[in-house]
Amino acid sequence: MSIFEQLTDRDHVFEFLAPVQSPVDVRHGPILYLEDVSVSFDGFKAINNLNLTIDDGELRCIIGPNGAGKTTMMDIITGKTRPDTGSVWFGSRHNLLTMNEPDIATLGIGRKFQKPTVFEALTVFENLELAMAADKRIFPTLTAIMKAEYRDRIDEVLELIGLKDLRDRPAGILSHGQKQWLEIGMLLMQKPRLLLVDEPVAGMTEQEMERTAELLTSLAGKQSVVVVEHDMGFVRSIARQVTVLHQGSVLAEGTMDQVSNDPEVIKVYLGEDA
Amino acid sequence: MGITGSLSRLLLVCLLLWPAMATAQVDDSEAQQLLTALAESSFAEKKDVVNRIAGSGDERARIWLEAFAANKLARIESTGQFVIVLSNRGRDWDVESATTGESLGEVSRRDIDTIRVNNSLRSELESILSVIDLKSPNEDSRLTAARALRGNVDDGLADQLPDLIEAETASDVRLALTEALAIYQVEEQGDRSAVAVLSGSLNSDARAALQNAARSDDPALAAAANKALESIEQKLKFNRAAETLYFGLSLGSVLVLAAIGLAITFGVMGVINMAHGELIMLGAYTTWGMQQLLPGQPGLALILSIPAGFLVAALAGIAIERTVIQHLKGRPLETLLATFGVSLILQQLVRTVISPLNRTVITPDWMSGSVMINEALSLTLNRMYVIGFALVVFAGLMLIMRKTRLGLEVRAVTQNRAMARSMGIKATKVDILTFGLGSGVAGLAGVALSQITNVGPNLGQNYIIDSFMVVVFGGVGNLWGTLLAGLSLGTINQLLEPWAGAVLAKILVLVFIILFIQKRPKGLFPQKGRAAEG
Amino acid sequence: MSIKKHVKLGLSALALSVSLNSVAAEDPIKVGILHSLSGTMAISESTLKDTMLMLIEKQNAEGGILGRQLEPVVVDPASNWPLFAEKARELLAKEKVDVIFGNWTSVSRKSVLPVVEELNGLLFYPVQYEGEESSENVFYTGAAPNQQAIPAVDYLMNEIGVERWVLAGTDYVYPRTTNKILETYLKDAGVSADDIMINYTPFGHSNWQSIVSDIKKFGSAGKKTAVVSTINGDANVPFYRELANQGIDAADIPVVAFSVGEQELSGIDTGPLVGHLAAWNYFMSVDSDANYDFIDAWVEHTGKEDAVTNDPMEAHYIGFNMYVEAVKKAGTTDVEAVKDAIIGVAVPNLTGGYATMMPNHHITKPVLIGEIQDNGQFSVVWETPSTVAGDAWSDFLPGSKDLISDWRKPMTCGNFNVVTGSCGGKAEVASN
Amino acid sequence: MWLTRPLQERSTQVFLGVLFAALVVVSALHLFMPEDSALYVSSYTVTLLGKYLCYALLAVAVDLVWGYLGILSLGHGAFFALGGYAMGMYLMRQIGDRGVYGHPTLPDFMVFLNWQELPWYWHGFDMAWFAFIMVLLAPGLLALVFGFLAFRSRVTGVYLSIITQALTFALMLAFFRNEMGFGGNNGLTDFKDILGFDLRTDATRLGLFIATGIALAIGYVICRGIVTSKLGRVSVACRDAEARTRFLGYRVERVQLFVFVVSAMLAGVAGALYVPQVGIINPSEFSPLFSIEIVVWVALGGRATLYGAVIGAILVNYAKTVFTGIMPDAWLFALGGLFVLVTVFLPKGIAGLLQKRKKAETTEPTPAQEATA
Repeated sequence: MSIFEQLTDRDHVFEFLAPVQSPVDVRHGPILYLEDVSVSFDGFKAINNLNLTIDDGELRCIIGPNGAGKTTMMDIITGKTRPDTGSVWFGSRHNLLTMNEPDIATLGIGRKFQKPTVFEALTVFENLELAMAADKRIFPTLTAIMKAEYRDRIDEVLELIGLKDLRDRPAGILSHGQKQWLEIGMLLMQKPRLLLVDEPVAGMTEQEMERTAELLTSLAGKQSVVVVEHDMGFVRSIARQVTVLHQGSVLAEGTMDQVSNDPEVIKVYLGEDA
Repeated sequence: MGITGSLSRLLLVCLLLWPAMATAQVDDSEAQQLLTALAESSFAEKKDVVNRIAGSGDERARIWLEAFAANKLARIESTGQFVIVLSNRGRDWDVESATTGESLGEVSRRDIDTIRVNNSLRSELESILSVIDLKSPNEDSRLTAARALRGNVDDGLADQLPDLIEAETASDVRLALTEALAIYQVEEQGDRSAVAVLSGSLNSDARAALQNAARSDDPALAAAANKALESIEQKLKFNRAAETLYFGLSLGSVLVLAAIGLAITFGVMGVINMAHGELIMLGAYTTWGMQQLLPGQPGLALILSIPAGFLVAALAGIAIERTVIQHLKGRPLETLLATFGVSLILQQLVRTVISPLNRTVITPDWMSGSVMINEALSLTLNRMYVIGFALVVFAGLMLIMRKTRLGLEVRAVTQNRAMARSMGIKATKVDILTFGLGSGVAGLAGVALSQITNVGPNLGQNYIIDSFMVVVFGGVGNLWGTLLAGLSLGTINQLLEPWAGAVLAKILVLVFIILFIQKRPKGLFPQKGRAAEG
Repeated sequence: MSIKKHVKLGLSALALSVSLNSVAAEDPIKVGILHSLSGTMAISESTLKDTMLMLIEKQNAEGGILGRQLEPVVVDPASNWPLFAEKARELLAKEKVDVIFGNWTSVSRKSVLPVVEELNGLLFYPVQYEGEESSENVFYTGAAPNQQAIPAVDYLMNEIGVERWVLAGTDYVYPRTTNKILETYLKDAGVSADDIMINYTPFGHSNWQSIVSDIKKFGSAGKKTAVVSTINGDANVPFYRELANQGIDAADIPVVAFSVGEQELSGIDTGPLVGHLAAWNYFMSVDSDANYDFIDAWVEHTGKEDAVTNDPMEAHYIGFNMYVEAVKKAGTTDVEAVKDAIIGVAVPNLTGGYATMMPNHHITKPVLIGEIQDNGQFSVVWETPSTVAGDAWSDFLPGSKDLISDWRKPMTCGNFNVVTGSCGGKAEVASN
Repeated sequence: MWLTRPLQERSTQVFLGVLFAALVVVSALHLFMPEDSALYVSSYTVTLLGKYLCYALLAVAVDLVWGYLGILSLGHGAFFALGGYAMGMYLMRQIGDRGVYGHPTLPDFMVFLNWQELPWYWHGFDMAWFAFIMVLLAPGLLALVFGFLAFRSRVTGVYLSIITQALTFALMLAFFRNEMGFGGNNGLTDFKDILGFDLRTDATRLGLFIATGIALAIGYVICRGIVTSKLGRVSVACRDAEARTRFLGYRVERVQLFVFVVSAMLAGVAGALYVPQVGIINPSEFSPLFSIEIVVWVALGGRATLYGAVIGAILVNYAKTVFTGIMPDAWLFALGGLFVLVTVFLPKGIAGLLQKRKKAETTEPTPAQEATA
């Protein structure tokens, strides 16, 4: 609105008068807010008028058949892909569409890729060190020194993800599951407000899965977590709210039971599985 | 004006009496004496001697004069005998007697004194012969003769021209003669009416005449000349634009030829082949080799070397692929280094095996010279052939990629190697064929380039960077992109050259590309979809 | 040239370098040969190396100099300019050679110059060059601009009646300087500025279309036009091709080239070039017994029936013989002695005359104009009545017209300024 | 502190130890050995070694960007040459009126191409400090602008390599032009003295040799400091998984830019030290061939190990010196063969061989990651 309107609008709060706030403004509930988002690659609509709201501290599972647009959605949130239309807000004051990946990451959105990507040439410890929340500009990074507190924090996480004894081995030698864990660990080091976790348990053993489940549930509350997963069992074990994506838009939303009884969903999935 | 009055008068004699004199023959002593005079007089005096020979009406005169013009008329030091040199290579020359025409076998160079000729004499001889040709029954030779006359007419001849024009049947010959006469009239007599004749002409001599006239102190004449020049300038403008465009296209087509092979190996296979330039070089050397194999038939050799060049380069390419590149799958930067090493080796190989010197590749007659659209715009033939060749090659590649099994498999393999494999496509086989194809096309480029530039060890180096620029600019993996990029870069370069100069033009184009890549990292026509990622 | 040969040479060179730093009086006279045998310049320079080897062989067969045999020391600066300086240092400091014959390009000479002066060596430079240099330690046996460019222009102006000039060259110092000189010379001769067209192209320029068509336009203005070409090496083939294809023949617009010799022609289809000109101080076609003998020796040495000779080879021939004479005259290979002795030495050249070493370390040469023939040879159409003495400092450049060079005592100055009356290069003189 | 960290490392200590030992020994042999003894090191050899050290520093600079950042620059010769020209211009100005024309300010080549006054960009180069700053600034700025454009638009991998090549090629053409006022093809030469020391004395040569050695040491420590810092690990991260690094909140393009510029400046310094020792700088240093040759030194020595680069540079150039002496024709065969063999059979270079004995160092890129680089 124009300056004049601002002056006449008695409810208007000028920037300099506004109270100091945490970077992410969640006073009005949702921490992530997608509205009418659409994107298409050479004509193919990957995301189609997607509307999605994640509340602060929520743990949300997103399921859907292949090509439902799950990964594309994450790309949009993390700034890798720009949607053709729609808006994406982080809290009520950060328009993610105006930011690039690093900004979004530093703002507090962590992402775990579908295919685990860790820095294979670096040791497990170094992987976590790089992920650690810190001043990530050039010179601070150049002059950064490993303080004891950092080391403790990293070791904590190492403990948590059970890679303590591989601490100083190059990440390249880790098994698939271990890489998954390491990547989750890197997410934790980032201390994000919102975690986007893409297929965390692919290639994990039963008990690894359980631990992952515990971990993710324990995170919820402090941080908001969005899990994309195929494994229904896993989803059932952690999910409170479930969103079903189909052909780039929300097909159904609700608790696991509601969703799994939804005729639409059944049709889609039977269409897939049967 | 070249021809002296005395000469032309003599000429008129022989012109008018030519048929009658054709059979005449001076006796050998006189011939000997004429030739001696030719041999011993200074360049200045030689002119008169030439005239005397021409005037003598001896049927051998023409042979002598032509030999003389071609630097083939000589005298044997020891015997003083006059000879015509048949082959003048090496240390012993093959000669025949100038007077009797009998062969005298090989004579050592030390013993031969060629009778010296120089440019002005040569052009003089040309006009003499052309005047003689005006009477020839063959229309083409009449035309060339008439055209040659423009700017070379003198008083004596001028008097005769009207009759000649009258007698002339062929319209274009007549036109040429009329212009020749008009030029004379404008230049020598400042005849204003003649200006009108020239006003339409794009001939450079005509223009020259007008320009001189424009400088003349007769204001009326100057004005008329200026007016004529203006109308000519109008025509010229258009022609020059067309010319520049043509230059641009021909340079572009060279770039396309050089780059198109790369567009396949780099664009489709993702292999950085720094030895691409040397594959081009191989193609060029094949052409040279062919011409060595078929001496005297450069044209045939050239045509044969199209398949030959393709094969040689393709085989070399496949060899490279098998020995080096296949070991470096998925490591483009290493491939770049390795193939660069290969290029060094190939260059040095050519230097040591063949020669560090450039090789002579002869341009066949049907490719040399130019087609005259009009007097001001003529398109060089060799370039025209190259443009055509480039387009043919491009079309051929398009067909292969679009319509053949190979093309299909290639695209499949590039899209998703593993998947293609599982569908029973032999990825290795495809690699070999693709790389062979790309390299072969490079060979074709070499064949074409041999007609334009040096065939030497450095041939490849001069084109490798440009080729990469074209491919990257056009968008990797897109043949259309390469075509468009090549042609446009060529044209841009030629447009810049006149005001920026050759060096700056090249630099500007390079900088332009560098900046363009910043704006659009994937080039003019980027590959779309997931295949392009990473 | 075969690898074998080089292995042999190399090994001998190696053997030498092993016997380091120990030169007694009766050891052979070491002749350093500093020509690129690899890289871009190998084309031109490797033949000069072979020429030197041939000359040395011959001299040794005749018993060497002062009873001492000559021993070639061949190194390869690989067409890399800094490497020239390094190799020159190797020759002088490590191999302790008595004299160096070498270099082709100006830049390589410039890079060697400080080394030769510092270590007080002798260098014979065999290629036509831009002048503007006179070093106490360098002998210029190639042509200076006044021994090639200016006579050629005179010929065109007086014999052919050229009134309009295109000065086309590759963009480096030799053409730049030569064209500067010619420009001034032509203007002094009353040629107006708009009758002179100057054009520069990069090394190895291959797309001559627009330039040639410009020349064509420039030439169609009603005045006799000629092209003075200082185009270098590889760029010539496409240039002449384009000329031929655009139908410019020698009769309309003759091209006189300063860098195109027999060797360059051997890479060109000369058919369409007949009648175009070149200016040199020697042509293979020159009709003199000395020349025929030289050619025979060369053919025999290379074993190639079609081997060609050219101007820089003659320069080496002259330079080498001058050195031989000078050493004989001085009775020693001591550099200082030879430097003094060589001035005034006269030896026969291959064109049937004599070449004399001038006090400015340039030599006297006849200037020949040749027309290209279809057999890749030149036929001489004109030559200077007498030999011309090389001019180190051009009279047509403002910077150098006041400079002269005289290395005889007492002057011993390479750039004496006749106006300030001082030796310009010396530090204590601030000339301005 | 990041610069001192390397000094505690064993590998760096060894490297510096060897380097300084070499410097001392060579100088000692040069100064105190009698000319005729077999151990005497001639000034010729000293300069030669000095040249090798310049190349070594250049190689280290290239290894920094290629080995640790995965950016294969085929244009580092350009930065080297720019540094060289900056130094060359200073040395030209030092000649003063001792040029052949005795002109007080104009270099000879300007006089005889009758330039009237000094082009603006030649001003200031008569002052050492200015010239030496330009040695860093000229390459630095070029790298900054070029890198900014390239990295911002995420031009990496092969594309980057190709346009870096185009960059140096364009610069070569530009410097060949005489209008540029850098002496065209002849370049800058016939230098007299540097900082008042006569370039033609052995003492000065020895000095330059030692200076180069020290520069190499410093350069090595700087690079080592960077790669052992967290930033070093980040660059490796950029090399191996660019996207991931972004999602961790690092501005990849800035990391790349920073390291690239540092590397360019080091190359510049190498060039600056090279020029007074070889006595000439001309556009051929810009030739793409040279730039690619540098890369192969690094490849031979072993990437992402800095000291490998040094080994590679010295080995190849020594080989070159020997070869061009013994069998000139064979040199290009040898060089070409080297390219092929190293890349195909020795991807980790000589350092890789050495490490086979020790335990594998962790910052080595594996072929798989190379594909993504």
